[in-house]
Amino acid sequence: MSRLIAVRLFFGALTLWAVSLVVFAATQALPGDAALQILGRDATPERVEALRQQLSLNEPVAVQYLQWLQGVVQGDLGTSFSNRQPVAEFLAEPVMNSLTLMGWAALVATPIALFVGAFSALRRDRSFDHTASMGTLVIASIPEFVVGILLILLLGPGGLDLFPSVYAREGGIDQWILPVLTLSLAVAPPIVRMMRATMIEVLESEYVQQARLKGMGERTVLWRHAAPNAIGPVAQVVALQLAWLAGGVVAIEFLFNFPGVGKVLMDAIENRDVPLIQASVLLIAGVYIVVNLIADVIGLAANPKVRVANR
Amino acid sequence: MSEPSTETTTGRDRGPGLFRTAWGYGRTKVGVALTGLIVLIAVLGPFVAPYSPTEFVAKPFETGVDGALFGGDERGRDVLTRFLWGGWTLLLLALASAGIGVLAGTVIGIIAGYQRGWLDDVLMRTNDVLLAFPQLIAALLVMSILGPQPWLIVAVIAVSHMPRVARVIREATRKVIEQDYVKAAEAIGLPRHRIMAFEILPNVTSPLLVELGLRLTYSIGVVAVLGFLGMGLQPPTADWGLMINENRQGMGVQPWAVALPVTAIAILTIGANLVTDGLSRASIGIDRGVQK
Amino acid sequence: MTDEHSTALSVEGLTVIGRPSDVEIISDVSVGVGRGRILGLVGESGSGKTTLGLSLLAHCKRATEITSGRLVVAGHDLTDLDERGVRELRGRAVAYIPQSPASALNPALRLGVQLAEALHDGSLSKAEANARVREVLREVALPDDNAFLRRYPHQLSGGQQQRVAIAMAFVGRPDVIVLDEPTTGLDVTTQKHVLETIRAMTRDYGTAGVYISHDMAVVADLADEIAVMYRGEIVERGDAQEVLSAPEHPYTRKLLAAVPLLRTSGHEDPGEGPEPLLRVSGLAAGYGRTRVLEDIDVSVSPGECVALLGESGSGKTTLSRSLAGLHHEFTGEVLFDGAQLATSSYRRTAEQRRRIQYVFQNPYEALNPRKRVRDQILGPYRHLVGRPIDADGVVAEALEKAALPASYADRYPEQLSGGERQRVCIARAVATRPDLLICDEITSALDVSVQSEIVALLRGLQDEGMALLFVTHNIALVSNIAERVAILQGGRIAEQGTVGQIMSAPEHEYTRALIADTPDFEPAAAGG
Amino acid sequence: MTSEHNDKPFSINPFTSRRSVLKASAAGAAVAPVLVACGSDSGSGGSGDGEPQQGGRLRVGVAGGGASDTLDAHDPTDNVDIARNYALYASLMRYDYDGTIEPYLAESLEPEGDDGTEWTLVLKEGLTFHDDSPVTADDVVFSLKRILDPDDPMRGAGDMPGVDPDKLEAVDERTVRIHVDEPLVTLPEALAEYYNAIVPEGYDPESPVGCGPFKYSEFVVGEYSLFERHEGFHIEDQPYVDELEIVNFPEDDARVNALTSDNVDIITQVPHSQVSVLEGNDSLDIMESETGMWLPFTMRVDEEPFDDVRVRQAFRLIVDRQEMIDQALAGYGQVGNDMYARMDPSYPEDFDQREQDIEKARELLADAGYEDDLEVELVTGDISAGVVASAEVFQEQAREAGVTVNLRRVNASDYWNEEEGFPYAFGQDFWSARHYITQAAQGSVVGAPYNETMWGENEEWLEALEEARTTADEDERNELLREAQRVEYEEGGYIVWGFVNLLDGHGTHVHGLKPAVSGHPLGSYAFHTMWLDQA
Repeated sequence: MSRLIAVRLFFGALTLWAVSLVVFAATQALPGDAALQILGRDATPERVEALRQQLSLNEPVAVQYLQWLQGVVQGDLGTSFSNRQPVAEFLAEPVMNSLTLMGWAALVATPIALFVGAFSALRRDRSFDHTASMGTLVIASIPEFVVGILLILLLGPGGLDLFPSVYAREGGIDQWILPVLTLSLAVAPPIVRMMRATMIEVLESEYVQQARLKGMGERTVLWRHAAPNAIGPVAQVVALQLAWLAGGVVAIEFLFNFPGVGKVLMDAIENRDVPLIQASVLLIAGVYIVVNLIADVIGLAANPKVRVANR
Repeated sequence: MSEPSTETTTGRDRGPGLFRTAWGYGRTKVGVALTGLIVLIAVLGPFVAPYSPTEFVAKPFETGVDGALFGGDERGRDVLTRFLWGGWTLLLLALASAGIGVLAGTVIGIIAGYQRGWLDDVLMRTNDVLLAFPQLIAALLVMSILGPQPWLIVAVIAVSHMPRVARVIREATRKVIEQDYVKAAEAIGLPRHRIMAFEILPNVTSPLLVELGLRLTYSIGVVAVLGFLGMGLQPPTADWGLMINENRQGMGVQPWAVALPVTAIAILTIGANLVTDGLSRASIGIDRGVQK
Repeated sequence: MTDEHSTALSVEGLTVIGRPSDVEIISDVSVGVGRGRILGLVGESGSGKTTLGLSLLAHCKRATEITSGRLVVAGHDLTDLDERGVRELRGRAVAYIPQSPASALNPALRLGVQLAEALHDGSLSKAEANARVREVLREVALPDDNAFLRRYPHQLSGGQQQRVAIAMAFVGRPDVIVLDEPTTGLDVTTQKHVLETIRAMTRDYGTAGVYISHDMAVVADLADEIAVMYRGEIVERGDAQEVLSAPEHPYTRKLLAAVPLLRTSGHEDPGEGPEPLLRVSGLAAGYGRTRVLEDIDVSVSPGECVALLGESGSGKTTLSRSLAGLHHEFTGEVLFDGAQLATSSYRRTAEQRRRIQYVFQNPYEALNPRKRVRDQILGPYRHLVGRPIDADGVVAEALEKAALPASYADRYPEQLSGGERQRVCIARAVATRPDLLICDEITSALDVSVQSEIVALLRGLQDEGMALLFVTHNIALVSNIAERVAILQGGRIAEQGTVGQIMSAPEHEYTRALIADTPDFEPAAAGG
Repeated sequence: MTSEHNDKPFSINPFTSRRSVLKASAAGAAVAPVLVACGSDSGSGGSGDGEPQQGGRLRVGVAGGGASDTLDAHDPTDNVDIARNYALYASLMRYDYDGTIEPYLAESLEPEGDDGTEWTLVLKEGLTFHDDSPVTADDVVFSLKRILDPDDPMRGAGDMPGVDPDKLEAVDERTVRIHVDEPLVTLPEALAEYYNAIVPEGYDPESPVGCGPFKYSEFVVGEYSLFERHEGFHIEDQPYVDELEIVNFPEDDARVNALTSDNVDIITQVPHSQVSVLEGNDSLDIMESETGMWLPFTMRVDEEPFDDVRVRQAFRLIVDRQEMIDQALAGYGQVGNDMYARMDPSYPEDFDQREQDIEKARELLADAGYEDDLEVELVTGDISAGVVASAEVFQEQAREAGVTVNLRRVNASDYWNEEEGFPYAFGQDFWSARHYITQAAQGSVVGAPYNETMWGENEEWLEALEEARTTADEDERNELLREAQRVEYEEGGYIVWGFVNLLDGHGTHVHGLKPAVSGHPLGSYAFHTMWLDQA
């Protein structure tokens, strides 16, 4: 078990490294001279050359990569081109904002989704189940930014005018509602469906039937026999959805003008701010990989059968 | 010698196929209707549009203009016209990227699933690395480097679908090759590529179709979101995703320019997903039927 | 206990229907069992026997419903009780032993918990309950220490899991116990022990048993009374000896006739055959570092049927697949018609591949569901023999050999029954006119009545000069079809010789145990 | 983000009197009432005017801002930097609302002799920095030296070619003598730039001390800054408000929201799409400022097909200027006549207004050998609001003339990158209002930093310009400039289709706002003149 986890961790680290390579290579391929970009129309040959030195742009690419990687490992993500601030420092707040946003979305979505899923399973093929199944199917279909816009059209200033549609620094707590709602709606459907499917699978399993045949009460059947077997797969899906959030948050932050990593990434792309692009992509991919890894480990830990079946 | 079987030898009808079974679900019909509606708009739209998509008929974000039912967009072009023009690009890009991605993923999935060994390992590890990238982030990264171009959008989305499809098809292939008819073909020495093409492929069509549906739905989403983020098709193309991006500023004044494409995308994806769901329900039923 | 023959279970006119189709799954069934006695409920797949078994606990699977009938267990009519009342009785008045303990034991709960909760008797203290659990564990010959109680199901062997399931059923001292094919998947020796345990427990506890099985031989061994189910109805019911010796219903007769009987005498000595077609010597095989087969010497002469007998895990499938070129990790001499066979089918000549054909165990998996029967047969033919001049003729001939009408050529596998599928598999194999047919447990996935037809078909093929390598775990079958037999145990050949020798005078201890443990019955009127 | 480096406000020739400017603008046929209003002294802000009231905190939402925010007096780049700069610092000269240059910290700035190589500057009396220390000639010398430091030249250095930092001389407490190696008639323009502000000796941007209307209190990069009233500001009673808060708003929606929800009192640059939102609100007003800011198309006169003058002329005739304004600027702009430097006294108001003439354009193109088959690439980018839009409108208009325009969109930060191909055969740009000579120096003459049309090689034009440069007499110089402009009007590489109007939004409780032509919002961020209704 612990060996298996170690193997996963190793592969996770390997993947992260591969991602770092891809990100670096990709940003190297960006057209234009970084120094020229930073200086923009203020560029004079002397200033450009000085900056090139400063950014070690004259070094071979491999050296640049190693320097960059070394920095990344030590938490030094370089200096932003556009604001000449250390990237790590600059990213701290957006990262916290994004994590808070994701955290709220997870906190709102998960319990409701678990409840709806479990209740659907218990009410299988009844009207609640049908409604929930159709509802999740429909919501899951729509791209999340479309969900966001629909919410804005409906609840935002143009519609019922209940909540603000853009984030502003001095805005109140109500400006969190639409982004959190959008992300929650994006995250919840797969959890609902997985919860329902797993609960049904477990409730239909022979061991639950056997528990019933032993004369166990419904409550015991549900909590002692069914629930522990449903936790594993559901926890995995929850973790996978959280991982998805890492990437999915970009469009939502862009839509709501929310000052998180996704917004930083979009701005950085707009400004061709290479260190910032590198750092935010690496960060998002990193969160994605790590949470996926956690999902993996949960899957391993929760299910003794998986433990045996996985080589 | 041996007398005819006493089992029910009356020639049972062959069970209905995947499509017929899927069609049996109400949701499939609704899905086909919704998808059909949007496809119709997207395909026929350009022919019935009242204006040219780049013609100016109103002031920017002007509503209540004679001859422009839904008013003007951020430049004063006819919103209805641009809406009617803006669908086929989205559909085409989504279809192409889903098609190519599923095709490539299927080939990889079948090869990896069937060949096993180092090839499987290499393919699947590469897959893992590709999967480690959130789809949208990968697309954004590439678009920002090479600049948004239609073929690139297709390529990036296709590539991001590939590992996901490959994973599913590999699992399906694994299940198929445990079946003895594949071994039967091996025993008589049927070449591997023919086994993959004629024994395995026909038997993974159900997950394949479901995957195609899923990937198509997802492609629509990604193409649209790229347009929305300004990393998809470029102005002055009339494109639903781009329309949302362009006209989002005027949402309070002129909601149509956003509401129309947003609704169309929503209906399209809901429809496609309903069909996919019907297919997947049908395929689960059919697979169960085959096994007893 | 109470009067030995008082009725513990009495069912009258029980009908269960499926929703929403309203089809009757079992109709108007009436049975009764006395204390300390066992009723054998026999039927083939789809006969409704499992539905009946579950309904005895007033349990219905999803989308099924008891619509009429009385169901009296130890004096309580379950159909009159509410859910809570039924629950009270379950485990204590009536208990259930499932077919597959591996899936019926909760993987997430320790054995101790699962056993103790089955008691659910509020009047017992924790210590008393614990003592009772230990007691019943001892009775089914399992350890009763704490370490064992703390185990999870997946840490037990199949036999142990089944014993736990039995212990769980008996822990509440039920009046009636329902056993649903509890020995499926166990080897004969383990099966024998489990059956003995069940027999002893019902007797000791004075429990009425309902034993559900498709295996007439097992039921004959165990049951006091037999009820035969066919398409949801009980077609015949009576004292075990009477039913076995004088079956009244034609279905019962057919069922009995189909059961292969263990013949321990009356075999002809085939004598020295001609030069062997296939000669295997010193074969060893494995997966990676695991050795599965060692030192295998077998030979098959033309027109001869050689049986390879072994239980699951003995390596018999690995051996047959090695011979077919499907398992590559083997060493040793494998001569076919004098020429060494390559390990992989791909490195064998087309002619070799044509002459050795393989029939798989599970006909539900051996046919490509997307191809018509015609293409299933023509595929190998085209590949190994060449493009046929008269394709229809080839198909018709192959189907005829498998005793199927030519009209089947246009069907898809899903339009065929299990037996028909297996015939198509055989047709596919014989279409290329092979010299050696390797049959890997080809009857085990089929109902007994179909089994016997397939065996008859194979005999016919053998008569036409085809050699057979018949791989099976069923010793009774072997005694009926093979001329020579090799007994595999743990990857080695324990014993081999002519069927006559082995069946009448087994030398190896394992063979002797095998013959002794196989349930058998004397069918006075069987075969008629 | 748009780059702001060439966003220098409208500048004016030192030898021009204020009157001639007024005359010029009044004569302008295209000048709308707002501009006239700005010429008068009536404030445009708020509902009523009346006596300015003291006190309160003015909260201003400014478009732009971000992680690169700075308080350095000499290195502001972004809009919000500029706003803060106007609050914190003051320059020697200042552009008035109508674009004339007035002394600000200076009492006078006079050239010695005719050629403008020697200048004498006298400071006003009693000026103080935020720390109450007096503003002296030494501080001026320090400031100019900091700007001109050859090792680390600041932005303003480019405006003062030939000013030798070593020859700056503090004659007495209030007098500085400036020596220029070659004639520099544009020195007052340069010294009026906000980024050439006066700072105390030993200035450190970490503790930003200046002599502007407000003094530093708080500053959070990328978010906001807070200032307090500078009691010693040199204009009496000003500033009126006690505190000034400047908040970053890079996003249009957020900025408008902040205003409508009363989180701020004023916002700059109301997006056209939101005008109706503010108009529908009784407690909000919009101030529209006509400016001299222009968003030209640039055609390189040395590259095909634009090396043929007929093609350039045809392209100028393709443009429907009013449609351009209506569609690209939502009507918030004024029609242009292919001439820039609109506020320059030499601006040729009398040139015929060029109108769309597709037939003529087709003829010219046919003459040049392009009959219905001309295909050009127009390089565009989101460098300023309306730029991409105008490219799209042009694309549409060109279609009528049988010209296929393919748009290539370049990232804003890369737009002036040579690796992207700048200067483009056919591109775009945006410029603030400048006077003709200064503008030509920036964008037209050979060796100009943004020589995007390569027009400067034209000898006839160059000759007139060169002569004007060294001509001290105003009328004579203007005559020469009109000669140059005539050539450029006929043959030049710019298509100047219009000038941009700026829209600022404010609550009706804010007064003292006046539009300015500079192109900077809020009357060039004239915070010191603004006041709030005190309850």
